[in-house]
Amino acid sequence: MRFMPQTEADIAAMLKTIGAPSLDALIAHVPEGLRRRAVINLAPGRGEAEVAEELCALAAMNAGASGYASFLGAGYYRHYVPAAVRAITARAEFATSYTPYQAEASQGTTQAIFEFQTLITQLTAMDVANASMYDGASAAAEAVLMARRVMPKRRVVALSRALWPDYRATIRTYLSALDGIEIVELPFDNTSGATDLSALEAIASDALLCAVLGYPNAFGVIEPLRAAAEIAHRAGAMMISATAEGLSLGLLKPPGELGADIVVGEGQSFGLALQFGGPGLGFMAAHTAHLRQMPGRLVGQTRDRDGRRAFCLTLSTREQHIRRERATSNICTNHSLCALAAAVYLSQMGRSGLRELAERNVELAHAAADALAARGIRRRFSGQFFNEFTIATPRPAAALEAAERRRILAGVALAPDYPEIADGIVIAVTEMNHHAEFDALADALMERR
Amino acid sequence: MRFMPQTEADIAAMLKTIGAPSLDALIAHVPEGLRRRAVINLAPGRGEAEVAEELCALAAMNAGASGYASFLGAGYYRHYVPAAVRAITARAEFATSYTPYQAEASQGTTQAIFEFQTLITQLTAMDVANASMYDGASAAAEAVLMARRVMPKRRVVALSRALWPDYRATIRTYLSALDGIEIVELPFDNTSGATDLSALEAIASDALLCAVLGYPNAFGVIEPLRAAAEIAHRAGAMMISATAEGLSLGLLKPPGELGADIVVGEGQSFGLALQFGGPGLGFMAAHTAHLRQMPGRLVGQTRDRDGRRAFCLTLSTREQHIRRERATSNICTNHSLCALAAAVYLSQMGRSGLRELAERNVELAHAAADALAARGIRRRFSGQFFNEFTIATPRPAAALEAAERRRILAGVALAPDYPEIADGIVIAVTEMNHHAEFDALADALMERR
Amino acid sequence: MATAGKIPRIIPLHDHATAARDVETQPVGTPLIFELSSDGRSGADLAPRVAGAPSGAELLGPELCREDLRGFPELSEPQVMRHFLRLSQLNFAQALQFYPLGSCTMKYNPVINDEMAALTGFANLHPCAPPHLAQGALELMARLEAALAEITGMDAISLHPAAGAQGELTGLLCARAYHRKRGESRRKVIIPDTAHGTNPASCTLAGYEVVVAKSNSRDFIEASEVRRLVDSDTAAMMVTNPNTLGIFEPQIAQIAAALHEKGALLYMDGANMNALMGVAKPGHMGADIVQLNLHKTFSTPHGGGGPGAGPIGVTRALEPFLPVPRLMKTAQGWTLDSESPDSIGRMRSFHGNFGMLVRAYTYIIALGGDGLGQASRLAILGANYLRKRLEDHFPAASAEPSMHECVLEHDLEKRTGVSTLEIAKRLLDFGVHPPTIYFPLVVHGALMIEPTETETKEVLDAFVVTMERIYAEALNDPELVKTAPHALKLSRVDEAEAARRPILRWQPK
Amino acid sequence: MATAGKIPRIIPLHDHATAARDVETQPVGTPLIFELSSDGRSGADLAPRVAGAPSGAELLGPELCREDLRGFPELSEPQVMRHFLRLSQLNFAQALQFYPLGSCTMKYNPVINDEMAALTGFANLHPCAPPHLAQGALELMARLEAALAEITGMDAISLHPAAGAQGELTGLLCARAYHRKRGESRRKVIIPDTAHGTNPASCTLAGYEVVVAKSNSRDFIEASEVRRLVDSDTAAMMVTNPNTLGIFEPQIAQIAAALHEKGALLYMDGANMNALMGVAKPGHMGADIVQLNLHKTFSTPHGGGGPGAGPIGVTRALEPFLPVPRLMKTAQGWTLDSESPDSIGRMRSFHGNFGMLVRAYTYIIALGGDGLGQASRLAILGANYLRKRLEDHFPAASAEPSMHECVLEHDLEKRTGVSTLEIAKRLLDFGVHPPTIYFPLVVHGALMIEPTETETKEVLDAFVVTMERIYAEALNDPELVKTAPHALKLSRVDEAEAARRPILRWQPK
Ligand SMILES: Cc1ncc(COP(=O)(O)O)c(C=O)c1O
Ligand SMILES: Cc1ncc(COP(=O)(O)O)c(C=O)c1O
Repeated sequence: MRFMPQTEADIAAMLKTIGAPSLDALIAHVPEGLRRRAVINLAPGRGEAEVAEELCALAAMNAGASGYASFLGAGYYRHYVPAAVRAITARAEFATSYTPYQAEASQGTTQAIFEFQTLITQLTAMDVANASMYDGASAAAEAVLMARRVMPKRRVVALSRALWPDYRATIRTYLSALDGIEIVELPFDNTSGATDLSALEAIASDALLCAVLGYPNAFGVIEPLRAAAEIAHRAGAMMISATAEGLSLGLLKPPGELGADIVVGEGQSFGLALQFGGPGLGFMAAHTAHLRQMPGRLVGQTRDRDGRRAFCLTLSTREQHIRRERATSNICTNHSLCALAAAVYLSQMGRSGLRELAERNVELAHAAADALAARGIRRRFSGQFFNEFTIATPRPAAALEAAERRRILAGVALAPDYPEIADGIVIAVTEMNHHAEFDALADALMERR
Repeated sequence: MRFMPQTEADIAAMLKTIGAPSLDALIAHVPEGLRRRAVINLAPGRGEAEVAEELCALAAMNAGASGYASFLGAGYYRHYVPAAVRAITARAEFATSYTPYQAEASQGTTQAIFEFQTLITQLTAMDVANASMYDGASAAAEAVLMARRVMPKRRVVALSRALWPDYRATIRTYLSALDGIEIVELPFDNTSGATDLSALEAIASDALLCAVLGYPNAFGVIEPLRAAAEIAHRAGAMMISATAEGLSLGLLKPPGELGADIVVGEGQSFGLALQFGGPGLGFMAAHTAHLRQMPGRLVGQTRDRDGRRAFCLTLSTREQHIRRERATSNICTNHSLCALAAAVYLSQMGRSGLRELAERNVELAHAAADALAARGIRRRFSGQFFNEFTIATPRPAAALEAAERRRILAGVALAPDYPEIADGIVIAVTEMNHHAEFDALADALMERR
Repeated sequence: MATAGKIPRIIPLHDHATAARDVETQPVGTPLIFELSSDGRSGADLAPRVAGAPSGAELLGPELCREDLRGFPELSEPQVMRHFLRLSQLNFAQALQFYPLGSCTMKYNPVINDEMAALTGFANLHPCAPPHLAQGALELMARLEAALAEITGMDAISLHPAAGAQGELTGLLCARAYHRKRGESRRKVIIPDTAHGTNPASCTLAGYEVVVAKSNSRDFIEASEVRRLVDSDTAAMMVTNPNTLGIFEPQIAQIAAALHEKGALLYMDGANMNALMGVAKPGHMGADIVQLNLHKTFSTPHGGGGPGAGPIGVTRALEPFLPVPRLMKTAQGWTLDSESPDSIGRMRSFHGNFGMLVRAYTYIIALGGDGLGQASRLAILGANYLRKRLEDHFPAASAEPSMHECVLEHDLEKRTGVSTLEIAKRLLDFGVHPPTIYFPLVVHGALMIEPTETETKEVLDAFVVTMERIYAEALNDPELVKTAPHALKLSRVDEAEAARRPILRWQPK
Repeated sequence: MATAGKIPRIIPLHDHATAARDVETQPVGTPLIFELSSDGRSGADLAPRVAGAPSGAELLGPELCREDLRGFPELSEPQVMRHFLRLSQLNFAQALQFYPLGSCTMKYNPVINDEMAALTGFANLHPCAPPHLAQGALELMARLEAALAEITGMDAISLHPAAGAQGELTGLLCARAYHRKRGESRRKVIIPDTAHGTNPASCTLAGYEVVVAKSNSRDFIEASEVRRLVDSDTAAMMVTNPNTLGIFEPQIAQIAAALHEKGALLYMDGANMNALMGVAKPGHMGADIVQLNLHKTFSTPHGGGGPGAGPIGVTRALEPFLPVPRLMKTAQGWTLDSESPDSIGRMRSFHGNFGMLVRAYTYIIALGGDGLGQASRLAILGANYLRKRLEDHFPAASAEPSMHECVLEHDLEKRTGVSTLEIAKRLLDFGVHPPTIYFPLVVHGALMIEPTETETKEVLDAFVVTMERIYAEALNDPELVKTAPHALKLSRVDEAEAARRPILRWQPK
């Protein structure tokens, strides 16, 4: 088999050294009852060409991956991924190394992560960021757990209902085993689509641990984060902001400036392909004051014995391999290569490019909304939006089907997750969409009206 | 522009250092009449996403590249290219380095070429091989020129008519400027499809410089190389063999064993994609006795000052940059990265794999020929073949069109190049073809009979 | 180095004038991307705004928009490429170096895996694409689930978790839900003293109290110890098998029985599954839950710390609790079902780290059932070979037979004051990534060596020679070893300093 | 190196036991792939033969089949990958290092170029595919021809030649055919003394006798010199412009006129086109033929020595002689036409190095007309900047203004015996690929520096510092420079030895 180099002679020589008569002798101590039944009943191994043929055939069965004008968003966004990102993440030196425990042999990874951490602090206007989390949803859940470590006595977690369903569900699961936590869902304002802050106000007591808002939220609406943070802070609680469209931070006021205490989000927009939803990239940023309660890996700057700048994993006394059951999290393998992709992407887009791209997304999304409005398809919510907005249309499922027949993936219906928004479709527009598509989208959506 | 890093400030500072008021001042000495008209009237520059969009649209206009069962060969063969080949040739260290003039900074390239040279000598059973030529056709032309340098007094070049038309044409062009050369085309035997050696016998005199035969030839037929070499040698002439399907050397008797004096060929089958015909990989091997007359780069083994084995370009006194008008060739840039691809490919296929693959090609091609024969489609020639054979069919153009409608590229018609074979289609079968395709091919070819 | 003694320190030319300027006096490392930045450079050109249309900033207004991203990098594309290419060359990696990092299964990651994951049909597929336009992806997931079920002998697989640790938490939450469903609220999970740190950490996250089981003098867990600890408040026991000493838990079936007798579940940490393929199936051992680390056993790249994927397998009894969404076969083909009333819910967005699933599936069909079985056997062969060949100076910490890895000890600390860490650093000088060190915690100064099945005998032999050499050096010239590495771009990195005064981001001057 | 003086020589662990075994006594380089081989290993698994069917060897019989490929490599896939990955790290390359190799235009090669060439629609297209199934490829070629015609000001372009040198030969054969067609058989081609070696070599191949034109004291060719040499037996003159000193030939128009007056043609070697885009078009200078090196000006990778592509542009009068096939527009779209009665014929198989054409086209539309013009201007800026900054110790060989490269001299050979070669080798220690050296031949000890437009000012500044430093070293410690390099894996490679006793292939022991 092409991946395994041992020849018959090698095996014989090694067995001889060991003093074992056969390969199976090496596992003779495994109970016979287990060994006997252990044969793996799968097809025999295949050459690379045959393997590639099967995979290509499967890939070809995903018609949705190409040939459609797509307005799918809802937490994952179709952006152009520059070739440089692929070229760098494909480097064997980055892809096939382990977590950088041996600093001297890992300066490529550690420095890149240090740069990633810096980029995230710049985007979020926070003090520190970690080396990555699995995705935005689990990062949000870890943020709530972190808040709990900071203020172990508080027990009420306020989740905006306008936070993505996946994020809310993940937070619920992560909190499900914790004693005494109460989750309160903050309703959204049915006109603006933003979280109803009076509901937050109503529960803002010294039991309130934190409030979690999407920024922008699941309807695409840019939440009044500053006002929410003020309410939370008045109650001594923490404000957690979650951003699924990382690109929005290139233009919107950074959560750190608006009072967020923990900023989490999804970095998929920073150079990661859609890949049917994963791997993405969770990011998390916080204030130095809460550093010791942060989950996840952190890379720090130091020196080697000769005074050269160097980077290494640090503050690992927070982590599972040192602190075990008292660790800040169980996370071990994180999404390092995705963080590298983001570092390359953000470096290449750069100071002006990232903002310009963010602006271009706003312009296109607003142009799309205008084009739909011109045809009588109105936005469901009045709140300002970045590159995603919700429309109201009488029969969303039929409308999406009609669009699909015209080779348009028109958006994501809200009804399955928000029965109260039976008429909503969330439409995402990025730099990958063309102005010419907007009229076709309107036509399609009007077909079944 | 993303590839150019100079900021306004950089430009100003650099101009100041130089003492020039503007960029245009640097070219003020270029005659005004030229500068004035030099503006390049092309569309303005575009971002990567837009560029990719145009190229993807062009690529999509090549329907022939996928979705067809293909039997096209005729000098270029569709083989599976393992991922390792792409991964290695994509390495920036290999792809973006120059010809390895500075040995200490080029051991990656020089060692890989040394390995390539060795692999080619092993395949051909020759003493030495060079670092690569442009392609098989130009390598064949250079081989004739080399023979001429070895025996400057001889003037008759015998080209088999069963040598690929491109090779014959290229040789003719390369020789067109040389005084006194006479090209004689050796006819092929209309039954076997092999070169008619009696014609060679007839011109085997002390004027004969060399004979050039395809191995296998343009009809897929395996030429009687040994017999041809014997005739040539008896006349004191050189035997040049040319192989377009490099893979065949994994199974066929190597030309060196059969008496070839110079062995050239096309290495595209060794890990290079089809790419509409280029870049391919010319290879050339010879005997040590003729080393000083070889064209092209050679890498040799040596040592560094501390006795470590090292590799460097050598015997460059043959070459244009030293010998100028008396050089063995004008070749400078060759096909180094393609040679690297071949080295990776051949190393991965390995001793048993390459032979096995060659055998598999024979088996499939013979199975295809049998399947066609069973339906009454007969082979045009009786000579033994490797993975390509010629069929006789009354109206080749119509047959090919009929096949195309069934999404089969059934082969290459011979008539345009061989008016005397009005009924011939050359059909190549590789490991990329499936048994199931053979009946479909027969059906298609029978449709218009 | 040819004349190393004679020449001054040399630092390669960076895109940074200071690097070459003060080479002798100012040792620097590689510049940060921020230090290569220059006002007004850009690595990306965007299509221009539609002429005359308002800008994004104008559309949103100053209230919503941030200041300019001051301090953010400004580089040309070639600079970005060069920077990260250079960084890459500072890494050791499995593809280039022997990397016998115990418990991490640093096997060869086939390049075809990455190509397959990059196919447009996979890479460009949006997670919200209608299922009928994503049948290939769903079919692949279904085939992978079936293959993993066959390999582990478990009844049902969830591909949802993002990594091994998330798999553990997912599994423990399933256990919790299972007990809840039965009206029980058990509070304890038993964990061996040799367990990986993620095990106790996951317990805490899952709301469990950790009870530590002691390995016996032969370094495995006896069923009697489990019987001693387990009671009606025990939700589960987490057992890594082979354990972190590389030893197959011989009493695993009895342990399972002891747990089951008290209504507790056996959670098997499958991070070491590379020892077991075709050798023994967790399902047959009595495991109720097992997590797999696809980035270990199934060859998806570690990526310098992820992304991985940590599917879990469970028995039929636990299937209802698996996270959503679940794959479901309908008349119209595969679909994703989120209506699973007893499910623990979600652990993350969407449907798992699909890109990694493609790679693992590609690997599994490449090896096939026979190849996977052979892989485990050869992994075991390699570990036992190294163990045997190194035994003179680096004896095994345990007398029990080794599976796919071996944990070794040494007497150098006592004899010459050379520590395990220093041995590890010295290995770097020879182009070897060190084994896992100081783990498991129960072995003093442990060297945990997992060669994997994809390394040649020649490499293993060279490693033995190197280890013997370092042993000799430690006796004859301990300073040499203590001050390693010497042959890398950096000397020893001061990790204590990093923790003492954390600098976690670059700051503009 | 931290404590470099103290430690013995260290060689990284190879897949080769000897490497680690005798590290002090037996310095070795990287093992050859053949030395990593072991009987019975394989890096490829093929689909098995159809059961019962005869094997390929049986089908062909022993008469036609070779012996087993003894000595051919036998390695696993991971070994092959590791070997070539390690080799890669021994190279300097433009993507990683400053590479100011004069006359070679080592500019950044955008990674998107390679991705576009790898698109299935291009990479999997067979050259014999029917034209109507290859319209995208043909359209691309047509667009590229048009773009190159616009950039050069030539009437017609052939994308056929595989590299610059083949472009030269193609062009000269066109000239020959042109004269023949007019019933003339001219025998001479004039070439300046500064010409690149391929120019005279191409002349010989094209059957011409070389007549050398002398540059004047200001390092360019005067029209009077051409007038002196040209006669009715002169077929053409080859002029590199800017010439190999980086100087724009100021009398190019007069030279063209002088040639044309005698019925001779002006062949312009366009290898230095990176100086001229949007600055001056060869067509306007009176060039009849020009070759372009796409791997220089148009950013296709050099690949360690190719593949490149060397299209030529010609005037309308020469178009009939261009090689076949020619692109032809028909009612059914693009097709390839081989029926060109006056054509010189073919120089190679098929339709040019298409994969390189895709890259060059990608580059051209990325920069656009404006960007190309700016690229040349910035390339010129960089060369002049370096020239100015280095002038104290490395004065320009010519007083004329520089275009995209500058040729420098130095007095170190006289002052301390340090040669240009040694300076070049010392540069390697600082991570800089040396400039082209000893070329052009007319400049003693030349350093030919072409920074290109894709390098930052910081890099150029650091290069200046490095050159100044080496100058100082050469004065203070000449041995240090003479024995360079010191910081690479190898010390100075003995090239004389290689030529003395050529070992051109590995031989089994
Ligand atoms: C035994 C064991 N369990 C669990 C884990 C955690 O897996 P992951 O890093 O994928 O979260 C590891 C990883 O090192 C491990 O070795
Ligand atoms: C001035 C000049 N002409 C011609 C050539 C030959 O080009 P190629 O190497 O592509 O054959 C070169 C290459 O170095 C050159 O510098």
